[in-house]
Amino acid sequence: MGKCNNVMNPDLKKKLLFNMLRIRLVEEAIAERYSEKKMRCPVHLCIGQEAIAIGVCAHLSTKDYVMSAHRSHGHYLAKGGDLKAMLAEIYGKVTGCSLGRGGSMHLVDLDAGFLGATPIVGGTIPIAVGAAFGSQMKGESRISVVFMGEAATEEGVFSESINFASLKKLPVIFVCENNLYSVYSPLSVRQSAERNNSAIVKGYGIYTDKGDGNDVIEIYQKMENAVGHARQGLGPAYLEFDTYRWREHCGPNYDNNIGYRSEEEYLDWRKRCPITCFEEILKQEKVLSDLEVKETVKKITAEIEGAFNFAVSSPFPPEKDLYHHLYAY
Amino acid sequence: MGKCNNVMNPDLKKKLLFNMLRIRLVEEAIAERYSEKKMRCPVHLCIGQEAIAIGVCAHLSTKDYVMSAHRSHGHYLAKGGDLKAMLAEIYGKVTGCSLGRGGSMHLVDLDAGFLGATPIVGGTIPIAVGAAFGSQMKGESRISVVFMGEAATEEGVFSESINFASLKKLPVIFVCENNLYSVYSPLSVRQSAERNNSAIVKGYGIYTDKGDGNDVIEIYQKMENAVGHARQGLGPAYLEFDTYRWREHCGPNYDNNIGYRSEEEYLDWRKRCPITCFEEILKQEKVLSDLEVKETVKKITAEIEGAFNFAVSSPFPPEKDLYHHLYAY
Amino acid sequence: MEREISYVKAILEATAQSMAEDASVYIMGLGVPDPKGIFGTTLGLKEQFGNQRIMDMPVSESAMTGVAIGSAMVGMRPILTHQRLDFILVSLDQIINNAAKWHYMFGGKMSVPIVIRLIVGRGWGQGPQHSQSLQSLFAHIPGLKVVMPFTPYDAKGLLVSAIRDNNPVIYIEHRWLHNITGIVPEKIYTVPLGKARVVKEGKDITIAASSYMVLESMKAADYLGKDGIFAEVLDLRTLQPLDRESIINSVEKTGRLLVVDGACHTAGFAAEVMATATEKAFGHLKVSPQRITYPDLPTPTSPALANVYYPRVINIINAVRSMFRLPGRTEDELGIKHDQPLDVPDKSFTGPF
Amino acid sequence: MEREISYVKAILEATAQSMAEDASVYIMGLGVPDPKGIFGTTLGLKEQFGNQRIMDMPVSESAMTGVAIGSAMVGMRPILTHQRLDFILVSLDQIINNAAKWHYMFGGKMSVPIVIRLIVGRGWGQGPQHSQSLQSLFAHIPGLKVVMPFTPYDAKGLLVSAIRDNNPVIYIEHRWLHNITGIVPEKIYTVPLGKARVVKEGKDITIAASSYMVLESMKAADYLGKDGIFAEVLDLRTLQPLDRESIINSVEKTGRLLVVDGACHTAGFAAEVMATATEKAFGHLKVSPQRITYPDLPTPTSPALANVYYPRVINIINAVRSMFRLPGRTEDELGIKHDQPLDVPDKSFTGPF
Ligand SMILES: Cc1ncc(C[n+]2csc(CCOP(=O)(O)OP(=O)(O)O)c2C)c(N)n1
Ligand SMILES: Cc1ncc(C[n+]2csc(CCOP(=O)(O)OP(=O)(O)O)c2C)c(N)n1
Ligand SMILES: [Mg+2]
Ligand SMILES: [Mg+2]
Repeated sequence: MGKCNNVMNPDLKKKLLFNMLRIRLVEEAIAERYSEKKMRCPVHLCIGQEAIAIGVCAHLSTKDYVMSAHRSHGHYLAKGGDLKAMLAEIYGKVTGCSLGRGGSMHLVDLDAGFLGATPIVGGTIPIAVGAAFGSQMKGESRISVVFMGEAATEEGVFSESINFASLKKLPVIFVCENNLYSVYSPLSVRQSAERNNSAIVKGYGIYTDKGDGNDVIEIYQKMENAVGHARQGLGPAYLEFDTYRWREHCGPNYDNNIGYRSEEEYLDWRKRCPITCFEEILKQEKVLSDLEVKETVKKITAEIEGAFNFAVSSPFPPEKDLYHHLYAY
Repeated sequence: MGKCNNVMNPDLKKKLLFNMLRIRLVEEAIAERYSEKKMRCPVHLCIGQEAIAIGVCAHLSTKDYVMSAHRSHGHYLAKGGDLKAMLAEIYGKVTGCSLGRGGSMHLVDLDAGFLGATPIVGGTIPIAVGAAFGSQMKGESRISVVFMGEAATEEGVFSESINFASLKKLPVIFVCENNLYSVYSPLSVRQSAERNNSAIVKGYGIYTDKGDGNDVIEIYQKMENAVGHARQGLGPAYLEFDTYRWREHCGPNYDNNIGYRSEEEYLDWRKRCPITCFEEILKQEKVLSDLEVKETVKKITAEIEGAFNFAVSSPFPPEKDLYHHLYAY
Repeated sequence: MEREISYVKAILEATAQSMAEDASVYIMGLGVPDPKGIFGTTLGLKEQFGNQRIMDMPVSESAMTGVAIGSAMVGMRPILTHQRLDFILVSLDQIINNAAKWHYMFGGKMSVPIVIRLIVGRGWGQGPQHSQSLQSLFAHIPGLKVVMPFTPYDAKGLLVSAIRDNNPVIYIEHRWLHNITGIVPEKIYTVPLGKARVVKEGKDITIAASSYMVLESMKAADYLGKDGIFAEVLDLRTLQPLDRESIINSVEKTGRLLVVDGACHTAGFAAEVMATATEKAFGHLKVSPQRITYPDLPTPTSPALANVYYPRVINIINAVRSMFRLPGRTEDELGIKHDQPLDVPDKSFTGPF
Repeated sequence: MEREISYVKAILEATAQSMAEDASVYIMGLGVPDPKGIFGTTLGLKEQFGNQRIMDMPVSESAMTGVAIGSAMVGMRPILTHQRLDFILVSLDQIINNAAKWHYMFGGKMSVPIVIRLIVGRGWGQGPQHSQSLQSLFAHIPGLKVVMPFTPYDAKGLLVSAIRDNNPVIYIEHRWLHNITGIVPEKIYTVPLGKARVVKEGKDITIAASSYMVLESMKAADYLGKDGIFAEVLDLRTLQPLDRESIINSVEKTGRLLVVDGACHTAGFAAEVMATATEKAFGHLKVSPQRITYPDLPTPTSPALANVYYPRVINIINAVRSMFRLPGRTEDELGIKHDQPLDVPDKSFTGPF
């Protein structure tokens, strides 16, 4: 775990922990209720990967932009996206953040600066670059961040986006969550062993860094440097963090039994849980008490309960809604 | 110019020179006759860039595959493509290598192992990789080479192709001719100053090299290494050579007056003509006599004359040809 | 002889038998060798044919399409799969500019025998980017062949034909057909590309449809029959080359045409079928040809909206009835029941994908 | 008031005036600020508006489309240009999956006001990858608007409307219209998207066309008039949203419809126009609607083949004549002369691009 964490403000540390915990509890609540068949859309849970969303978004204000892809719940929440609107969206309700048209794979919260997430791999990368570009043209001082899985770096549009971001020295930060798999496909069938994303991206003249995606402090610190770089006008950054998705690619279950990865590998990563490990440290540092954790869990659980109630009790969009918003006026 | 050229067989050197000269004379003949308006299709001449085609193809047999893009005359000829069929194609004749359907931008000569050239930037790169892949699956020992302009490295499909070639250790060699411009757009509006293609490609785990694209010996030697690497089954290579297009992007004229580049820059590069410089060296080395050059020019000129006569006197495709070959049977 | 298997198994069998008979056939796509095996359509192939011929790939659809093309040019016969049709959009340049044109633009010197399998998503909130039906786009590109099998029998026979064909073939499956079953011979056989099939004979109206919409049309035809309207249901099977003759023959017989196309309205393939019929069989038309399509909207995710978005049996019935100047009926009146939610095809489908 | 300028100048003026009135408008594309300035349509803009707003870009059409979308989402109004329509194919994912759907799939929270200018190539051996006309593809995608101006007046007015519109607009120019001239007011003005226009009134038949094909249709109408057939020529102008009312009105008046679409046959936009007319005006149709399109083939390069590939005035005339059961005529009989080769629009066009 990050070495410099001793010098960090304890309140900040707790905030990071609790924010991770909140994402975890939301995702687990979704997993638990998914079998009720009321959330009728694909969901890609981020359990195990919470640290990256939190460590990165800790440096952003609502003014800054974030975009994401299919596995976006954590990013949306970390950026301050409205939980109720997210759950309502997953339930297909008119109170959802996209009025029910998008489901889990299409989250948005403009008030929070979360510009949107969509599930075509790589699809939002150039759009985030465009948001940074538009923002730069308008003379604003926002940062844009785009989260992506490591498979997205295999799409050509990733390289194209990196090149343009570098050319225009855009304040955009590419955050890659390398969880070793694309659906059930390991890295070995997609990239040669010699491939090195940092070297590639550096070749475009871009600031890069990488680290342990389960260590929120390390992520926080690396993002701090990247954000500093971007806010100074020095251009984009690419951050890659290793991590692991605990549950199945899409859906609420575990799937270590089906053969594409081993139970051992999973357990190994589970031991490195970004939340419990960090909790341990904070307790050892005497920054955190059991009671605080308990109370926070209670508070978050209540919030989640309320948000589910909101989602479940919200109405579905009326039929005529179907025809609205094809065009903007 | 390449330092090791003293150890090279003089006949080989002369062959390289004369083959470059042949391309030059063909291109000049096209330029000269273009204003007759009988060659009714866009032509992208490679005058100034002949050394790369020749230095690279010198290592290939007809069994090996070559593909190219819009500026392909030199590659086609260097690979042994039929001159008559190329000119007839440019004239839109049924005796053309593509029966007149393709014109200058769609050359092919299967007997020579020239698998095709098409003008969508980057379009043939993955196809050449696929030819190498198919060949590898069939257990053959061919090399595939794809020529591209430096702008093609900006297309996402380039990065995707590099990744897959590296993953499968394919015997494919990417040859990039960096002539500083894409149409009238300089590198500065397309790539950041820090961009370094060699570093990028190396990041994918691929053998790379770069050099002077106007020095046929240097190209020959670098290609020798790359081919050796690929033939040994060590995987793909990426070679980038700096060079310069003398005439306008598309068409027969000079265009240094229109403002996108300077006459000085052009003259500077012209001084480094791949053909005259090499001819000088060979003469200094006493490997080559004026008479030989004269006679070769005469021979080539006669060949070109004959090929033009063939093209001009060939019939156009008959109307009903239009409907042939939509589908293969 | 009368073996019944699922559409999924039919595809699997066609693939396995084609690979057994021709060593140049290989299949690649994201997840092809994974434990789910493209909804089961590639399960077990890896064990039978090895990793080389049953291969996963990087998430680089554009280059991988080019790779398929290049390998086809030198003698291989790749099958490329996409778990959703929507993912093909990143690779359309390779398909339209290269695969479709290669044979023609090089004067017939080379051919590109590739099959691209696309699965149209529907239901369980697949939403705007996971349930597009873009058959019309492909059908508009000269050089491509486009097939949309409806029965397991055709799924197998058309896939074998597609693999043996020397041209790029876009093979479109509908996710909601995967679990239907039908009689499928065990031996390898072909169904010719470019031939429609009358799946139900009738004299009063022609309902021309493809893929999943044939199923809906057949159900509608059953109900219509009870009211004395005998619809002929024509399964187009191949959109390009289109079997115009069968359309014309049927319309000449029935004098009426309803096209049911699972795709958006404007410039959809339904228009082509209507135009073909009016162009060639105008004198036989008793009433104006009509079409049932999706609205001109992206697919919404919420079941509440998706259920309105997708036309269903009752819409087909009422479109036909209005062509006979009969008043519309309700599902209740006709006794049409939905024993499961409208956003799933059958009980076996429980999401999430 | 009666100033005549070229189509190119009309586009340039629309761009300049839109940029002057709205600081969020910018234009990017390969070669936009170069000495040729996209066939002259962007010449001088750099000097007026600077490099930031008049920008070149990497040869990365896919990402740059995404960049345009992203910048539009945060308040800019980009115009993206492609010197050939064919180049857009590498970026269709961004257009279809993102630009077209963004507003709808996020419940109207954001909009994507971008204009994508596409130039359809023709002549001087542009060949299979440099002269495609794929308007039908775009028109089939809900959320896109598609315009194909024919006159310089419309070129300006529709471009201004497209730039001001809050949706992605595909603006398709035909290379052979660039040099035509017409009356164009100096002030900024709009022509509404979604409205067709009767460019020539007539009572006997409706010829519906778009872009360059309107010019050919008008010439044909002139010849037809000499033989007493008075054709109404309808310029569709916008394909999506399609002005169905104008089509129906005209067909109700004339009772006959010929659609002339500069694109391949199957699943082309002509079918949509025919389907619309038969659906809604069947009772008024005296004969079967017909269409003139390109054949279902890639564009060949050789002028000898391209000249057969592209339909011309005589084909339109004879298609109309056959709808009146009149025998075909030859170009000679009608005195149709070609004072320059068929593969160029006029003397100013000398290749190579
Ligand atoms: C263009 C495209 N191709 C394929 C898919 C199918 N798909 C959905 S998620 C996914 C995995 C992506 O892996 P990664 O980017 O590493 O993200 P992770 O799921 O591991 O978080 C794939 C291939 C898609 N959505 N879009
Ligand atoms: C996808 C695509 N975009 C744009 C073009 C237009 N175009 C034709 S040639 C060319 C320049 C390419 O430059 P480069 O690859 O460096 O080759 P060079 O012409 O310098 O030899 C461009 C942009 C195209 N043919 N294809
Ligand atoms: Mg991953
Ligand atoms: Mg170049």
